[in-house]
Amino acid sequence: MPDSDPSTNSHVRVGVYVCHCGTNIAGTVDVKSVSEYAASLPGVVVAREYKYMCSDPGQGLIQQDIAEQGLNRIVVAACSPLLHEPTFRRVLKRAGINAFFLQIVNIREHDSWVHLDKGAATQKAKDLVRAAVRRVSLHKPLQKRQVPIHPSALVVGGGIAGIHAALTLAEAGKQVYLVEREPTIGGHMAMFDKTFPTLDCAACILTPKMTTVGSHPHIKLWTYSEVIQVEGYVGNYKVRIKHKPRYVIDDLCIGCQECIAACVYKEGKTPDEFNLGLSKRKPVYLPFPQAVPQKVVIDPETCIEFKSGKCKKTCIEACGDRHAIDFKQQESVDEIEVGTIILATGFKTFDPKRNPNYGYGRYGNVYTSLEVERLINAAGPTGGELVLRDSNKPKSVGIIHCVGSRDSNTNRWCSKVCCMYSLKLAHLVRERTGAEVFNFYIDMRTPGKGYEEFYDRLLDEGVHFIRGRVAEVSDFAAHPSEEGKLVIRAEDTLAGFVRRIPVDMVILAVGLEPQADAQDVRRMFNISCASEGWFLERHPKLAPVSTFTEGVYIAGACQGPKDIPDSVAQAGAAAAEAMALIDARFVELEPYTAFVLADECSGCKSCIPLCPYHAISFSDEKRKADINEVLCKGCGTCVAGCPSGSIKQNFFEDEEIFEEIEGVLAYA
Amino acid sequence: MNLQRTVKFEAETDREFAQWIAHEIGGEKLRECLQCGLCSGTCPLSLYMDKTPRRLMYLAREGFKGDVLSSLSIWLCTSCYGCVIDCPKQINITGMMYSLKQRAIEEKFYPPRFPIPVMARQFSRMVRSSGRITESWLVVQVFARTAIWRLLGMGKLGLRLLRTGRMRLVRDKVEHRHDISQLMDAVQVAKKELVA
Amino acid sequence: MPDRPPDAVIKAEFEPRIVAFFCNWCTYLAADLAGTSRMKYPPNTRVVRVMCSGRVDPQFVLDAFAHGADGVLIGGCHPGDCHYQEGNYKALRRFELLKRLLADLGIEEERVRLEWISAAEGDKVRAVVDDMVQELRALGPCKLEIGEAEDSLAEVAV
Amino acid sequence: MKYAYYPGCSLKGTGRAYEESLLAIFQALNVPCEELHDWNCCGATSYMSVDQLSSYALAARNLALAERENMEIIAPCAACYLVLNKTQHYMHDYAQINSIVTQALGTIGLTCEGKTQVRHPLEILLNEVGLQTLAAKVKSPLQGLKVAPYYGCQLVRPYCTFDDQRNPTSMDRLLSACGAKVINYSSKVQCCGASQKGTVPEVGLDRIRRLLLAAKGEGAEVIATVCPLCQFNLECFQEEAGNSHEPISIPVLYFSQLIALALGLDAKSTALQRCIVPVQTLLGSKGIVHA
Repeated sequence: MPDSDPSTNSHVRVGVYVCHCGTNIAGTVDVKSVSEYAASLPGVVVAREYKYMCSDPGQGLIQQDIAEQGLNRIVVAACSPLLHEPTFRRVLKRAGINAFFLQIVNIREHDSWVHLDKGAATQKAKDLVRAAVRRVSLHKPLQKRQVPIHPSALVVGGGIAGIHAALTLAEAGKQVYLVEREPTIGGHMAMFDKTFPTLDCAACILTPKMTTVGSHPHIKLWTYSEVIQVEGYVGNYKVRIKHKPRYVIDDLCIGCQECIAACVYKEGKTPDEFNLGLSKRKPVYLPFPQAVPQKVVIDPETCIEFKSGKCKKTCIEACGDRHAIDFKQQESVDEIEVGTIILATGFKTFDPKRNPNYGYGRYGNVYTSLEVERLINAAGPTGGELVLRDSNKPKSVGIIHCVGSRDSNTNRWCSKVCCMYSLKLAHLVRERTGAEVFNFYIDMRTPGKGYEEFYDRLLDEGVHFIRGRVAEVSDFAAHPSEEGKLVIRAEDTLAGFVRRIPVDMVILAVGLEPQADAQDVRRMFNISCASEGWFLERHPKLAPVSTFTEGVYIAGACQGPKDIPDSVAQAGAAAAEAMALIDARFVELEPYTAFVLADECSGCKSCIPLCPYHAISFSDEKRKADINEVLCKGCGTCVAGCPSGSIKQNFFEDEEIFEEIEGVLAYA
Repeated sequence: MNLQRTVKFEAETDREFAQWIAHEIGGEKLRECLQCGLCSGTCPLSLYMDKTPRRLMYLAREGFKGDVLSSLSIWLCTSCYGCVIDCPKQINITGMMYSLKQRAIEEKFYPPRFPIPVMARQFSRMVRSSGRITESWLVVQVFARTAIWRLLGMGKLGLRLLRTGRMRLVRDKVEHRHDISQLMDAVQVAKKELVA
Repeated sequence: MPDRPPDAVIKAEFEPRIVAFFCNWCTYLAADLAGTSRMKYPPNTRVVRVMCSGRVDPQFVLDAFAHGADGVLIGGCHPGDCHYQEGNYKALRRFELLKRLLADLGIEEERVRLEWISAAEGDKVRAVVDDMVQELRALGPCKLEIGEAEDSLAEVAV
Repeated sequence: MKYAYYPGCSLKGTGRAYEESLLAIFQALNVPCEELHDWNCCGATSYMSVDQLSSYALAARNLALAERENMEIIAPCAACYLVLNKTQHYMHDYAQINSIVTQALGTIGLTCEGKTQVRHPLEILLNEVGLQTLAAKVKSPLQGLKVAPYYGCQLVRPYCTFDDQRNPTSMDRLLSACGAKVINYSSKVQCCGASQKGTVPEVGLDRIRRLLLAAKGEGAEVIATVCPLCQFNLECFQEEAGNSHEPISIPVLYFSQLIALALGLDAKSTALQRCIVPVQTLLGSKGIVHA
């Protein structure tokens, strides 16, 4: 009986519940007078205020009233519906009335938190409550739609976060597609030498995971590939993936690399991307020895065969009867269906050329931290030797923190990892060269397990720490001792005067930035970015790996600067969320779909082009439009567009919205 | 050896001063200062400053009026704006320096015969009276009031300037000189009205 | 005309009443963000949540004015960012028509705004509301005879 | 459109060479301009320290005079350029300053609504005249002459919109168009010490020494300046700045003098006779002679 439709049963019994949210709401809004006012409104049977409506006792209160007072409509004035609408809908369900007989009034985010004038804030709360009471009485019973979930996942990005997420899902027996745009997985971590604070070598802990990914029965690894289109909705995404031609047939190449040795180029001529241009590679190459997959790539930009077509093709000879090389290879596209998507597209490092004062690009011995990672990496261009451009060992090295971080002229945020990796580099520099190392920092930020201890260790090792943001790196000698050196000028803010420190090498601890194409990616996957350009999580605390698009999760540095432990933890979390979704086997969709009132439809067809999902069809014999509920995503554009007003949208019917508009404006 | 107490009692801070600077040009964003010291590092004159710009900003924010206004650093600022364009918090440090200079002059916070404020004052007097500056006269007036002996050392340069026609002896003036003084007075009036 | 506000809200200076239609995915979130970041703006808006700015029917706007709103604010995702691909473009197209209609009714164009505000732009919500309230205060109350409004409601309905 | 030429005090005194050469090249390149009638001192940096508001009013008077004629101002002196622009910005940004200055100007029958653009000769030459036109008019190119363009601080910071604030190149481009070999060195935007040479000599002198050495270090034969005070500091104290085992002697010219040379203008226009550090022999050795 309570699950009734007011249009047939005028007997609407509304309960209004005003939440204090501690002092968050009650501090600004006079909740008592709001609930008293609500009680006076037509149709309202009971109105209460309570400290925390979302708490168990709060929920119990509503449930009890529904049972005892036969309420059939509920208004909750509390925080944003995006937080607790689901919570309170469950309450209604438990109490045996339709979950959609509920209207949430946002008197926290939209009221108490943004206004200072208590009188006005309280009045606003009353207006909103009044509108909700009027609206809710028109609510119709609705049922969420159940759709099955495709039991597979797509992971975008093959860095440590993507790798970990993919493995976690695959280990649980889920089918995973891992898409990476570079020819190999591994991401930034693969470029590092050691990792802080434990100093275990990055390769030793990463490469095993990489090879497992490459060989896992449940993982379909697509490198040198990019997602080009995403369609569908939670549980049923259709994704198109483009494979760039590597001019080598994956299944045939066994990674023997004889083609590389045989290439007509005896020496590499092209700057090696993986080594950030610190070494040269040939037109046919393997990004780095532990690359996964172990498949070579041919770069058409530099390969003679592509340029002139007149190459001896010694590589093909070398490949012999394996016939793995195919100069004719074309770009190809795969289309897959997945139930859920994890984005782990990572970050890019700040380009220090944007800050000319540090002389990057002008002075040869000014390096970025990432370049130094390659230099000290045993598999790097110098075989792990940290040397200057003239291949001598530096006797003194300056490490400049916060380059492209904490600076409103470039990036306002703290990149979180630079302090720790600068400490790591300081240690390695001393270990490899015995050089004097000067760290220039603004604040030393080492929160994290074992991090502060690592800082202590560096202090103990005799590294200099100078608190001051560096003003300039120059080669101008103001003193004989500065001849031929790079001079770092900064205030030693603890000493209270400016110091000039001559060094042989400068390392710029560059900050982390969103990927250059983050905006395109987020559009493709229909999620949002925070103002800085990082992917936006659904809730900073309660839903850190979810997005506002159901079934799409984020992991790693694409959501914000993160170190390896955090990225891995987040990847695990994202995988768990995805798994929970898949294992539920069904997902419930909001019933906000549109439908046509057949006998009112004039058959003008003007709605049909309005729908981006082709959900509206036209039946020629009935001369009426028809909406496919499964395809309809519930935007309501066709409803507003229908000239005869014969399309309605569940939960957003014109009458309901009119009632709300007139409700907020009417002064009782 | 004479030891001095260095401890600062809260009572010695001047909240009014801190409030004042926070509302002066350049002081608006003072609270955001990270104390990173970039300003001091960029400053070409900080090599000579008793207190670096960074310290001045901090002391001013905390209301150590005496320490700030009696610092010679505020006089060394040549307003080259190097710090302003580099400041990670985009604080108008040069603007703040002007505000401090003005306050220091109002409250006589500088050593006797200290040339810079004298120069500033002579400058403004000359502008008020003639509307324009005649450099040669300005120099003479400043040194006459601060370091007369230095004038002697300058004969040679003076001669050269004369010879190359770069030293004017006649004072340059604007036509409507009363306009200038009237303008200056009007500013003072407007200022008072605003205060009242 | 709607009955006048109770003393509680009658201020020395005229306080405009603004009905705001915010899309669920961008602007509503932005308003939430403004809240979580404790930004402060005048309490003159009343937000009506819709799934997409494309759902905003010109009749809603007219209905608001007819019932005593002094301004109407429509908030949607930036062009190209619509959660439903192109609902905001539809909203824009309708908005142009709407403005002409309002002009005929003698409603100043400052009274109705369409703003693109992404989920990250809490400060833009503040700025827009600040600005609009300023403008409307200067403009004074909206005078629209409910009768003529209903006529034109009928007009757009067919 | 005619420009209002705002000389500022220095260009009538120590900076005469700047005025003479600048007006000459403007004429040669058909940049119409006439001196702003009854202009007054901009207030420079010193007045600011005594009474900021008065200095804005002073500067605003000039803006108002130009506004009355609705002309754009050309301010060659870096300090004037800065102060006039700054006043315009502050009057826009700070209502209080605006009301006080407006009220004060009212008493002498002037108004300043901030309509006047304040521009620098470098920008005019670059954007209005253009490098091609300039290059086309060069008669005796400054071939082989190694010039270090010194911008100083106040031209580019903080209001300059036509050039990079950390690494300006407008003068470089103009002088290379005149055939000079331009030297790029990092201290080109560092402060010359302004009036410090007069007030705290040791400080000022140290600035001057550093800058001169930096330029010489890069092999410069001439330093080109855009500011009368920079020019004065860098040229007039070289003896003091140098020392017995490292004497410094390097001509310091205004960029406009070099351009006048390249355009082959007469001695009156190049105003080389106003140099204290002789430049003739150097030019002779390069085969650069003027009409």
